[in-house]
Amino acid sequence: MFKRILVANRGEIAMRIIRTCRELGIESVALFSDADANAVHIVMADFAENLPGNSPAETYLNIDLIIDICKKYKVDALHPGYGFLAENADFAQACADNGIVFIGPSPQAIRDLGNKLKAKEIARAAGTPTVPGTESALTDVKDAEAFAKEAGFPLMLKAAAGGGGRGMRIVRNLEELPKLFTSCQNEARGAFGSDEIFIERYIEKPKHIEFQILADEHGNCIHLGERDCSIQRRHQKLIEEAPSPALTPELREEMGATAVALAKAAGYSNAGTVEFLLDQENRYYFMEMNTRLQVEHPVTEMVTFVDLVQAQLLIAAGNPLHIKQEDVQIRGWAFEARINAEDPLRGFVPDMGTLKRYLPPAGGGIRLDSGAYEGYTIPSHYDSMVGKLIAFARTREKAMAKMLRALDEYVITGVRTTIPFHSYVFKHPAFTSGNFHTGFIEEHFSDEKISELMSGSGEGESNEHIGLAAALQYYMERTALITTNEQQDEEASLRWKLIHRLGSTSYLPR
Amino acid sequence: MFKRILVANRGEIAMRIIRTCRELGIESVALFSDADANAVHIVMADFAENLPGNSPAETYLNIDLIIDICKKYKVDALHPGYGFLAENADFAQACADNGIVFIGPSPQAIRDLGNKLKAKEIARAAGTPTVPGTESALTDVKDAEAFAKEAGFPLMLKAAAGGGGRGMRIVRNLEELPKLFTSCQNEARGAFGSDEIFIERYIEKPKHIEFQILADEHGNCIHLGERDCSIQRRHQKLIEEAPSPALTPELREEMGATAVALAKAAGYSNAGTVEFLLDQENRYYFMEMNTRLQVEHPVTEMVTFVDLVQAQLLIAAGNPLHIKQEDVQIRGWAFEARINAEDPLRGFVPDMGTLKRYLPPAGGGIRLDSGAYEGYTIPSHYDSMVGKLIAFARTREKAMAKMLRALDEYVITGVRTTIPFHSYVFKHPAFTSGNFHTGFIEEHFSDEKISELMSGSGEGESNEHIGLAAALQYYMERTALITTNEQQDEEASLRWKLIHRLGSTSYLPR
Amino acid sequence: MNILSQVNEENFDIEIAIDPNRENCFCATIDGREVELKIIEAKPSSLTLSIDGCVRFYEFYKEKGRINTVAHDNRFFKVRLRNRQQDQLEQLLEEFGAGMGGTATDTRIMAPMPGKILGLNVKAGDKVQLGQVVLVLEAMKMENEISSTVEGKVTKINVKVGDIVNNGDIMIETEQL
Amino acid sequence: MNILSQVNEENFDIEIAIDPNRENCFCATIDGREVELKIIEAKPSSLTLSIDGCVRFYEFYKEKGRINTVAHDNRFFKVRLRNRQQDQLEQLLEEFGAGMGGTATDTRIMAPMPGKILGLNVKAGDKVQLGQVVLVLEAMKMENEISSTVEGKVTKINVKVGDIVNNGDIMIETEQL
Repeated sequence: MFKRILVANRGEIAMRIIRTCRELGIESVALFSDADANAVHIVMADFAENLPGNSPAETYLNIDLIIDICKKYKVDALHPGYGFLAENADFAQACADNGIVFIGPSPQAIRDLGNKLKAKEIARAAGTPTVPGTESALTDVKDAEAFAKEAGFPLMLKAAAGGGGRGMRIVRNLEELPKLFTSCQNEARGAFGSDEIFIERYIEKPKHIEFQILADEHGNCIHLGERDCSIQRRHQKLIEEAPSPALTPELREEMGATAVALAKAAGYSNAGTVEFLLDQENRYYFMEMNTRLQVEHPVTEMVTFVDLVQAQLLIAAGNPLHIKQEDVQIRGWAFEARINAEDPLRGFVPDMGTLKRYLPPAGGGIRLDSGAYEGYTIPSHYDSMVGKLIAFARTREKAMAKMLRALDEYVITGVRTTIPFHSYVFKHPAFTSGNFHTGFIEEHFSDEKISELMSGSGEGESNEHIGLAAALQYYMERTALITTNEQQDEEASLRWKLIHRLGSTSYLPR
Repeated sequence: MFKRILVANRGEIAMRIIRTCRELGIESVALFSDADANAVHIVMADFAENLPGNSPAETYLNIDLIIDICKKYKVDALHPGYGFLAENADFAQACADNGIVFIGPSPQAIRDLGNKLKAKEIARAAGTPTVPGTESALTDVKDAEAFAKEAGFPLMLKAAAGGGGRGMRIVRNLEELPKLFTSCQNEARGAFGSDEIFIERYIEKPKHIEFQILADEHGNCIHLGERDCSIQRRHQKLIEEAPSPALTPELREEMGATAVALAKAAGYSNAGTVEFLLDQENRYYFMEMNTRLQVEHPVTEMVTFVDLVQAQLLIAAGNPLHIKQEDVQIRGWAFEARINAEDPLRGFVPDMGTLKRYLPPAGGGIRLDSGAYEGYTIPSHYDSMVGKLIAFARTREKAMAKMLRALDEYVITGVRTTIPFHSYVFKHPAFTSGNFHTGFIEEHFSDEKISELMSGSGEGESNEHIGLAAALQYYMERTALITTNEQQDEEASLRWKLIHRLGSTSYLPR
Repeated sequence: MNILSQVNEENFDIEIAIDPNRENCFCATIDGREVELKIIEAKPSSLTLSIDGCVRFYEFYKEKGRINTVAHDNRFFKVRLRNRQQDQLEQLLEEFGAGMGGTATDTRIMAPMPGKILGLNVKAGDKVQLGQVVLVLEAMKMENEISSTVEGKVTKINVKVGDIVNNGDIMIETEQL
Repeated sequence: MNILSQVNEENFDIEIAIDPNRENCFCATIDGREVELKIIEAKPSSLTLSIDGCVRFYEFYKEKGRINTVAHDNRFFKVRLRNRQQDQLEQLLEEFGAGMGGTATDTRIMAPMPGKILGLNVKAGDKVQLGQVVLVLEAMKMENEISSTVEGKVTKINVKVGDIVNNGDIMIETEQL
């Protein structure tokens, strides 16, 4: 097994990885940008090295610097987490070239599966159903039109190198095709550096179902069941669950076997995720394969008892899989709610700031993967996630009740978060029924509706208490019952920082 | 099911109970003494009522006041938690007399099992092995001597109404018997208001093994396996685990069946714990039955997936048991470490104070039942427990690694805690082997040893870093690099409190 | 004090005063209905209150010296507050422009409860600091030291020793320096 | 500065100075061995430090103005610190009685780094406040405002404009009022 690994990531996922390292007795080296000097993952790791600057390019995407740090600390291996360099084949290659084990699949597998057309080709070869569409990149709108005439509408234009919901256009008729073709091509060129686009049938109201797979370097591959990630806003997953309420045991077995076959066909090793669309008639289509640990991996961990990071480390160190397909059992139900700091009143822009009051939920069946703490300032340079709240129970109903209880318990002030939104969703009949698709949010939540939730509108009883509380504070400030001094609050949260210019050689409150 | 219940307790156990209530949609009413106005359980409950004063007698033991509050809020039932009134038969009776369901066994069962002699009688009648001893209370030392001559030494004198390790004397020979007899009788009279004492064989180096049972009001009774609570200091449990490393499946089945038979013989309903001593030859003896939820119940919840508070509520509402014996499966291994605020440098007295920095551990398999938060002041009127740290994994070894990781991660400053002590125990070969008995602490840890652990003595490498950190702070204070102002720290933790005398009608920092 | 409290466009008519008989408690009605109101904990800009036995945490945010948002239960409620009994001048100013509101509000020291003035520590022209004891009020059979809620120069004193004041009466007026 | 740092009876000989070339970094040796030392975050009475790449949190407790305990990793380490180069007077006082130690330590302003005095803002007899700029020191090609580390009356000034000082030199002496 490895003696020391470097974790090329930040925040909660760095903490997640470091925790497993500590449990296995592996030393960890963390990285941190200047803005992340207050982050917990750097104190948790055995060592932590500063990446000067704040922009991702200067820091967590800085391949040369990260390789240098690997050498400085003589690490055996590197875990990329998710995002940043996790699906960068060149980085995986650079690790290999420098004798550092990249904890993930081979550069070739990353490259192949990173291209949507190539991935579809592999899937078709493995016998995995794919969405009907053109099999190679289109350069001329005429080819798209030819396909459209044969397949009918609606259709979807996609950038081959796209991901995360970007580089996609829904086409509803022949007239709008030329314009959308050009704009998709332009976006592909601008955003992904490749104007390869293709067209395929647009699956309406699908569920997003993904299978977690584990493959070792000795040809063994298993799946750990599925996750249902249909609750998304603008292609960003907000709530995930395992298992999916839509799958029968038979369908689970079939889709799981398909995912395993695909991974084997791709020469895949380590942890990966095969994403499918499931249509209203329970037909499934391969969408793409993510060649890394997913944000939502904890729901799988909760229901299978498998520590996925531990499995990744064991596989990367050359061990054969420590569990067999028949050992995998789904032992209950788990949900994950992504708690983001966002302000719905200003178009859901990230609401970065300092967490004034912070009381995380706890108790049986609750797991919170988060780097937040009272007084923590969420840096504005990265994503707006405050934490991943995970609830586990024996049944879907109990897990939902547990999630609602934990959401109620979670107190965050100082920034606005999506907690009220989640509380609403977990009570919504369309959600609790399990009968929802990726259009759930658009169907049930206008931006106005969400901002209403966040401001507590329409909650008669609590309005009364709010009114009274505000009146009491006002009364006390106006009479001599309380001495308010706007400075006091500042003082209470005094944070000291060594100022950078030595010109003023004292500590100053910022 | 109940609509609303009152939780007649405080802190983490009140939170524990309220959490399950929320998950079941039951309203909860919390109580709080003046010193507990900063406690989280009161914000978590739907309602909270102040018990004026701070002493237990004025507050959480104040039967009349608590019954009045039950009536005011029209609660259906009352959960007593552990400690305080949880094993007070008169209180259970008072609840019944006022039409409030007491969530626990009948007053008669509490009374019978609360008396050690009566409990032994029930156990013998049920065929449960008991420690050989006198069957009725002794008034004359001659009767003790007669027993001693027959049974041999060592022996144990016990107060029939005693508990928690009080009212006991180990007798090693005939000469010291008269003196110890009198002192035990005196303590029994003083501490428990009854001078009933008896004598039995003293079991040397036993394990403390207890079985969790659940019994409904329809004659059904099951057990949920055992907990090993052998790690104690001065009869206070410090670490518990489930299952016990000492039990074979056969012994578990036998002891579990014995515990169930005893509960049935006692006419028991609701959750209870049958405590056994297990000697070096794996012979077990009934010790006592606790007629309430135990502090250490979470380890059983972790390995069986059964929510014990939920089971208590269902049973108290008259439902038949929702699980059968064959549904109970032990799915892994769990440990609980009780984190106490204690100062080993001053004889382990509680080290109450304000938690200056507080970062709780988290991540998969970790559960922390605690009412602590950054800025929380531990009141000096109650116990010194900061929290119960629980670690769960599939094997004992992995659960220990998880616990060690979580202990490392847990940061508490402002008060001294037993965290370093736990870190040491979880690495100690005698502990990791599973081969330990209730004398583990006395055998391996002198008070000096523990205080050494807490002050970090003997840890060469970290001493160097400490020395450097202190030197840097000193250097910065002595030169003009930092301006220290002893007031600033005070200001940073400014807490405002409405002063009680209206004579000064402004808020003052305390 | 009679306060109009507006929460997300909904209006509540609130009457509030110190409860002389119970520690940390207030006599309050909301739209005429009596409410049990007690302070559990007060910190700068936040309160933990028991309202009809329901203990919850409220955090207050201000803009231009006025409370305009209450954070509660992870939601942010827009609020607007007016003192209906006494603040006619203020309301006039408010209607003429929000910009002046902030300035106008923080210059007067009002009585927190009914009582009799026992002593006056300042006179017109004096500078007062936030928290400085400005007068002594006998109320609820006790002598209460009243601290300044404002910082500035005293422009007018509306009371003299021996006067009886009511809850919310303006006792001292100041101007900002 | 050369500091003798005693942790749980173990002695460490530490040499420490600002690193002029790297932000928030220090040149430090411990028993002659070089150590990478950087401040990640500083708060009143606590530091988050990177020592040889190991980032950890340290909290300092004082008695009579002297650091006597470091809280780290849930342990409480007893420490004792002495400035070996400069503090001979202090050590003498210390040996005569701990009671005087606290008073004696906090009355002198020492140079944080080698440099040249560019300006003096106080003279003997002046009162100085904590944090007040008392002199300007040219070091590392910059003008550095030196703030007072003490509160009291200036009794003696050991430097004049143009003087070269070394790390740890006593520049100004004061007495408590």
